Amino acid sequence: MSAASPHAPSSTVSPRPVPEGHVSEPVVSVRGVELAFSGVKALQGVDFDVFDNELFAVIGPNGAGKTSIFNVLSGVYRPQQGTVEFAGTDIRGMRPHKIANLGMARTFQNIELFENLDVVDNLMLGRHAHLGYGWAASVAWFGKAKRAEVANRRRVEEIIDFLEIEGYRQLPVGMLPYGIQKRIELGRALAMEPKLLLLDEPVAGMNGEETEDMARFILDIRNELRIPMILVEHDMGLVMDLADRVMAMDFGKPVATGTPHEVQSHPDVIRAYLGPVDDATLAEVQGELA
Amino acid sequence: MTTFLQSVLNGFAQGSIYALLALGYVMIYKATHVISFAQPALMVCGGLFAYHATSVFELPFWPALIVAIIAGALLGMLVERLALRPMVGKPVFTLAIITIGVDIVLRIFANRYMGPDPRSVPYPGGSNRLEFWGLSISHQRLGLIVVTAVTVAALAMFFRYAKTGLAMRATALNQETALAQGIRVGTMFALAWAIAGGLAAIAGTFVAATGAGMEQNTWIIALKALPAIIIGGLDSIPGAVIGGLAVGLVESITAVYQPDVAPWLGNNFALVAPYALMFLVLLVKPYGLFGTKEVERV
Amino acid sequence: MLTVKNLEVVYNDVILVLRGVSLSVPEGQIVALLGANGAGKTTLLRALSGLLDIHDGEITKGEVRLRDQPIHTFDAPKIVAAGLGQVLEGRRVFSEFTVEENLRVGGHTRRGGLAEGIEEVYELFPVLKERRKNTAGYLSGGEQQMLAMGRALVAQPEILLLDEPSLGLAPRIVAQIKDIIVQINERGTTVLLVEQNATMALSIAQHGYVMEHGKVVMDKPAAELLDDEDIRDFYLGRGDLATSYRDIKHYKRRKRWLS
Amino acid sequence: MTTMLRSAPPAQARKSTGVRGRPLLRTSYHQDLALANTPAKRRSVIGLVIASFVVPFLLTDDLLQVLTLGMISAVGAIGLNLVTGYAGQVSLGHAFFIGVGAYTGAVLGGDPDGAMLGYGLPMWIWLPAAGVVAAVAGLIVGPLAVRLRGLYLAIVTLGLVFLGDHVFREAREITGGPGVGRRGAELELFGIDFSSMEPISGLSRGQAQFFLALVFLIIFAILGRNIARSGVGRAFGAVRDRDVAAAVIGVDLTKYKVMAFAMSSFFAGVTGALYYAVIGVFEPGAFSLLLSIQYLAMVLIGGVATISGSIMGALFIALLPRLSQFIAGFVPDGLISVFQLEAILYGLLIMGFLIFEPRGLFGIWTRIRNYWKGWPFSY
Amino acid sequence: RGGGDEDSASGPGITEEACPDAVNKDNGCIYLGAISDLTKGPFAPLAVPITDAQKAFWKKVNEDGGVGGFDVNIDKYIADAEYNPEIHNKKYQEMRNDVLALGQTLGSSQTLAILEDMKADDVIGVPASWNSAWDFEDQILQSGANYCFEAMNGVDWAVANRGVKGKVLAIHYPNDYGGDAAAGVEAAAKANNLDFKAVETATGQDNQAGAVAAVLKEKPDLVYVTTGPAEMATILGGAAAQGWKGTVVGSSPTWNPALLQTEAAPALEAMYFQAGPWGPWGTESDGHKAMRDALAEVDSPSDGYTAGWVWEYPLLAALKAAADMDGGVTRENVVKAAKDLDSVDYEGMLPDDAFNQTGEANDVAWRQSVISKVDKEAPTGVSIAEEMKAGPTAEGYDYTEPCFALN
Ligand SMILES: Nc1ncnc2c1ncn2[C@@H]1O[C@H](COP(=O)(O)OP(=O)(O)OP(=O)(O)O)[C@@H](O)[C@H]1O
Ligand SMILES: Nc1ncnc2c1ncn2[C@@H]1O[C@H](COP(=O)(O)OP(=O)(O)OP(=O)(O)O)[C@@H](O)[C@H]1O
Ligand SMILES: CC(C)C[C@H](N)C(=O)O
Ligand SMILES: [Mg+2]
Ligand SMILES: [Mg+2]
Repeated sequence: MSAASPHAPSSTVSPRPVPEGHVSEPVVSVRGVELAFSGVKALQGVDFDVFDNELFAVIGPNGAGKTSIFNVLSGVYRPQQGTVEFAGTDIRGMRPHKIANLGMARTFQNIELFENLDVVDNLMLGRHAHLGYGWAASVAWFGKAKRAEVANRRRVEEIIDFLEIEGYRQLPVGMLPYGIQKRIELGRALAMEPKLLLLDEPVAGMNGEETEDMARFILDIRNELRIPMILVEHDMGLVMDLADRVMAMDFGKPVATGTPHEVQSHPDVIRAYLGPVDDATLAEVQGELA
Repeated sequence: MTTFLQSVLNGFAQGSIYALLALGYVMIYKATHVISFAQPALMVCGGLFAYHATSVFELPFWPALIVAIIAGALLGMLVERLALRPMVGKPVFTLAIITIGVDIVLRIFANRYMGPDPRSVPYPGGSNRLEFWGLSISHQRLGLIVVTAVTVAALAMFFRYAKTGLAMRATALNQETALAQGIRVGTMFALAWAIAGGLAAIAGTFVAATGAGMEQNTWIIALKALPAIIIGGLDSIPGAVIGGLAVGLVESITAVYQPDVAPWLGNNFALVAPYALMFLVLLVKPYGLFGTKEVERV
Repeated sequence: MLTVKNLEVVYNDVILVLRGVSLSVPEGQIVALLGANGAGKTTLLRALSGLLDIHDGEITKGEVRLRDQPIHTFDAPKIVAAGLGQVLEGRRVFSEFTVEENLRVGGHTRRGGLAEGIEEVYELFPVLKERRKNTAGYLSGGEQQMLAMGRALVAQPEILLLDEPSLGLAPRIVAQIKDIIVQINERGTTVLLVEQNATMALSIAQHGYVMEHGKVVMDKPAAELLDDEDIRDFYLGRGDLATSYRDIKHYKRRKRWLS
Repeated sequence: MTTMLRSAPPAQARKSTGVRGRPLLRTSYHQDLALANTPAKRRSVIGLVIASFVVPFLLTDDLLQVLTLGMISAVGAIGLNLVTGYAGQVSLGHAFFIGVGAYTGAVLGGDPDGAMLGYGLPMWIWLPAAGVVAAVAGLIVGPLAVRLRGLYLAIVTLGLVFLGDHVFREAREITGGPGVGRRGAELELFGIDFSSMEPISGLSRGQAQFFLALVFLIIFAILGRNIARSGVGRAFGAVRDRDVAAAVIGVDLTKYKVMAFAMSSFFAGVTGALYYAVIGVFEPGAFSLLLSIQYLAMVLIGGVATISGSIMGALFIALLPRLSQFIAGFVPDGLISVFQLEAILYGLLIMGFLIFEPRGLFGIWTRIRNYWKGWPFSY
Repeated sequence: RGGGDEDSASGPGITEEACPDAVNKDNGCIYLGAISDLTKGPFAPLAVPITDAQKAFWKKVNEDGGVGGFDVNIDKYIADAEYNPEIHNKKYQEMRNDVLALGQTLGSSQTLAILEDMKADDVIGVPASWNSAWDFEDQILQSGANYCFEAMNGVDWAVANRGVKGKVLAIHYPNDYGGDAAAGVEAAAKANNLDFKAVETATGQDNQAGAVAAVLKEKPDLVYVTTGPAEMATILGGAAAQGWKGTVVGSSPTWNPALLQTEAAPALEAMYFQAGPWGPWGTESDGHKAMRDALAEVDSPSDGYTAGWVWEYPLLAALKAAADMDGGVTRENVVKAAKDLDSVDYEGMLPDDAFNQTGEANDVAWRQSVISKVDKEAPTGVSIAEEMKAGPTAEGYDYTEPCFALN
């Protein structure tokens, strides 16, 4: 198990307790979601809320259903049961592009960039919903389309600056190093100006330094852009350090939700990570973590 | 009723030809993910090999069929080696167009050999017929049905029990990963083409043994196997057989009944009826009846 | 013993990616290969296992020897047959196949005993047994990684090249994979392990190499690397330093060994 | 998102005057987005346009007609490239849309007193109408593309060709039927009859038709570029590369797949009407699988997802029979007939091209350009 | 200006310069075009011999001294139009400035596709077809009875000799060729009180399932086929294989001796008869003999040769007449000369008065055909069953317009 050390509270954002009786309306609210694929129960009874300006993390062993939650949220999968509310709309079963247009953006576990397009085009695609011109204007180009392209290109440049990828602008993304591709995927999501950002394993396959960079970007998004996020990650150090609240899952079910500290010492979570353990070991581990 | 049964029987026989051809397409698809538009040429050449064997070497039908199968398989391998192998790893549609080039070139040599006149392979027993329940079928068509059944069974066994079958499919899914498992990708391609060439030769031989024989325009028959493979699913052996038979049946039944039942569909609607059937099947099953669904996950 | 001498690899006739890499993997050992993204680790593995030409890559200089036999002129199937197996980066399972079919393909070069081979893999990865009839493409990321490893093991390779096996795996599975690598090694398989998770890799390896920009820049026993300050900084992350990411400043640091 | 303006200076602030030494330096997004955004591109475009105005005075009418037909096909090839190259939906159904356009054009613009249906409407009506009717046909098949992928889609569009062929054969009043055919639309614009044998203000028929085709090609090439460089073209690319990801970032898959088919079919419709107006007589058999394949070959040989590649590919395919004829002239008779030799060369040239230059003519062009760019520093 | 060579002495298609490989080096050269079906069209088995016979015909003319100081060349402008009107038109456009006349334009609809342009260009043509439309066109020089009369004669003959009583089915291409014959069949059916039904069928062996089904369903006594040879054999063979028995009469282009090598041979021998415009290859006449001598090297004779040869006589006559006119051989003079021809010397292959362009069609059109039967021993697989004659239907037919026009 990698280092899952407790951390000092951040100086910029005050940690949130599990909101009870809630302070503000949730951005997204999931209730009783069930998802099955020909026999395999990927999700069972998943409930959670994510609030404004919150960094909500989902952890769990492989196959626990983390990515499936993202797929349900972004409309790739249609759950058999339950409700999903986002931005005040019931989005269960809505088609992905509609949900995206409501303001949900995500990155993918295995990079899903448009590999034959260059970096600028990939980011411009993030702005697709903001272009505001139709096919007719596009065929004519001069006028509306051109103005919109220039305006949106400017926004994309801001993101390029933000993510420090100036040097790669005109290169097809398929040729770029993995770490940069991950960043571009984040940039594409940011370009959507989302109300909620879903990050699926943003630091998988990165070394320590690259992980630090990514962590910094996540913090910047949180602090400067104030976009609520759901983070799925296996790097416990990162999760425990950054998240306001954590939901741990196993076999498609949430086993614990709370502050990083609470979740970390939850017996079920430890079991999920270590496998079946006897009570003595459990107590030992809990002691270690405390 | 007799009319109907007779048309079913005819469709079944004709469908056997389509099934053999469809199997050829499926073989190549299974190993390379390419639809080979060279199948028509392989069929024509196969028929001509048999013609040559019977008319020049003066062999009887069955040995001639064997000769044709072997020659067809070799030709398939040759084509793969010369035209397709240099393209390994290139987009499949580029490869498909290359097979069209192959088809054009091969058919011209075949046409050159044929000349404008039809070429025909004599079937033992010629126009003898088997009559039962008021139906009738020629010995030649009966032979076709039997040969098709045997071939299909043999292929199905091959894919079920031989590891080469699985290796072939793996090659089609991802060449690099297949290579990393130690699979000889080139051999798989060659094998697929050889089998396809052999199958096309069987079909060609029986086509040449029917009616007015093999002539320059006969190749078009091979295109009828295209809706068959879509109906059955591009990569399924049972699919190819069922698709081929379905095309044969639909064609023959439509030919008999459509002029009375739905004259507004025009003359010779039977020719495109297989495509209509294909659309219907795809509305319900986007990967055909037995095709493997592409896995898509994010 | 696998030795690489002075290897140079070029993609598309122009992009020089490996610039004279030399290393050796002694028999029976676990050797770790570290390096930032894009350093050329995967390229090196491709060169070893004969998978370059499919990527338009080419060895332009140098040689690769397995048991003193030059193998850089072999094609991939021949290399596999010679006993060099590779687990490709990014899982690469045959998505449309079932788990079991994947394993059967893995045993393509195995002579006999396929069923036992598969059974052994199931013992190492019990999840796979549960999912044996499932379509591989629908497994979770971790399950797919296990399948990819299992698939390579069915062929009983002498030397196993592992390209980032811990990628995307939960800590428990990483630990498990780690154990499995040790186990495989103990059974006599030599391992060349490419990893981003340096802690894991160095904790089981005897020796480690670090690559940057297509060159080997460090070459030390694993224990020494673990103690190296730069390596700690760049590959192990803040690890035990127990500082929060929040407190790490936004500045670009330089790798001292490059200057 | 305004907080993101941490370090991005407004684009204009980077304005530079030192253009001379740095020809690729662009100082505004407008420049970056322009059609010919490098001096080299500008120069070659100007060069090409000049060449196109000189060529007609150097060639005989029959060769000019080959080029004319090539340019008209190029419009259709651009259309196919939109749906297949840009949006990644492989269509073997282009022949059908071309046919729809051809018959729409022929009916609306055909001789009202001829044997077949014809309304004798002017070109400025029949030509756009041909595009629109074909586009509507494209709208109808578009939804199929949403359900199907890859080769399944390709073969289904092929089915369209066969069904279309049947309809064309049977609609005798419109098409004349198989083996009979009909005349195309009257090629008359602004009172100029482009099919008359008499010289038109000093230009022969071949020259006049060449210029007509050239003008249409330029217009449609620009339209094609506009689609490609705008949000629509980008969305096509997204759908092609990763459709799930495209949907998740807000691209409506159905809408863009259908749009790709409709736009592509519009181009095809225009090509059909114009092409057969120049050809004169055409019969339903023309819109067969072979035609679709020829267009696919144009796209592949020219270069996938490039407008200029489509044009090069179309001209290449149009010139190929002549080229084969020419080469066949040097080969002694006897082994095979001239016609057979021509056909073989046709097949071999297509194959040779794809085998030795899979990136297409556009790839060759890029290579030459890169060579000169690097000159004298490259070997 | 774009266009063809304009170095000719007296207009397009004729030069003072000798022909390439000329027989008479001192003669000028007349260029004839031939638009045929040489590779993959349905009539290639016929059209290749037709074209070869025409080359031989003009070679012989040249060897006899040529026409009015010119040799005639039909080798240089040969095009393969695959029996497709679109390609036919395209090929005509390619050669329209280079030829004096068309020594061959194969196919009815194909020729109709270029007829307007031929008229505009003053180009006359020898059809490789027999269509009732040609009797009303001055620029198309037709020999022998057209498909329409041929069909009437065929049906009349079958009624008289094969005991046909009930139903006659006309299976035909949906073009001017098929339409013309079907119109003749219909007229004859009416005159003989037979039931008539027409079935259209496309080119290609693989497209005949519908036609076969129609035969089996309608169970006619007589099937009159107007397709290509391969289609005819497929239909007949297919219907016979499923137990149909009856008589089949085919229009003249439906026969190809090579069919006797196919599986359909027994059925053909039992049921097939060919209506035709003149005696086959082996017939005794001066013209037939001249043809056989000129084509001595041919190893498998076909009546394509016969047809190709016969068809050229009127063109030769027209060229000869034009050579004697003011201005000599020009397109205009050839058109004029052809218009005034009231007989042609066919060297006995047809009666001289079988060709007459000068009167009303009803008065001058040739209505006589021969009927042949399958005969394995005969050089071209058929021998005459009934000599040249016009049946009662054709005799009595009021011929004021073409039997059939597509519209
Ligand atoms: N499209 C699908 N069809 C069938 N089963 C699926 C599908 N998608 C996911 N599953 C199954 O659902 C379960 C949860 O998968 P999911 O990808 O959500 O896991 P995860 O928590 O993201 O795992 P990892 O950390 O390995 O990425 C797995 O067992 C997987 O096999
Ligand atoms: N097929 C290819 N064509 C051209 N360049 C390539 C190709 N494959 C890799 N490269 C380039 O070669 C360099 C090394 O890539 P490689 O994949 O070997 O790195 P790596 O060390 O394995 O990185 P990672 O940790 O991301 O897997 C990179 O800059 C990459 O862009
Ligand atoms: C002689 C044949 C080739 C002519 C053709 N059947 C036609 O008249 O159309
Ligand atoms: Mg996941
Ligand atoms: Mg790598």
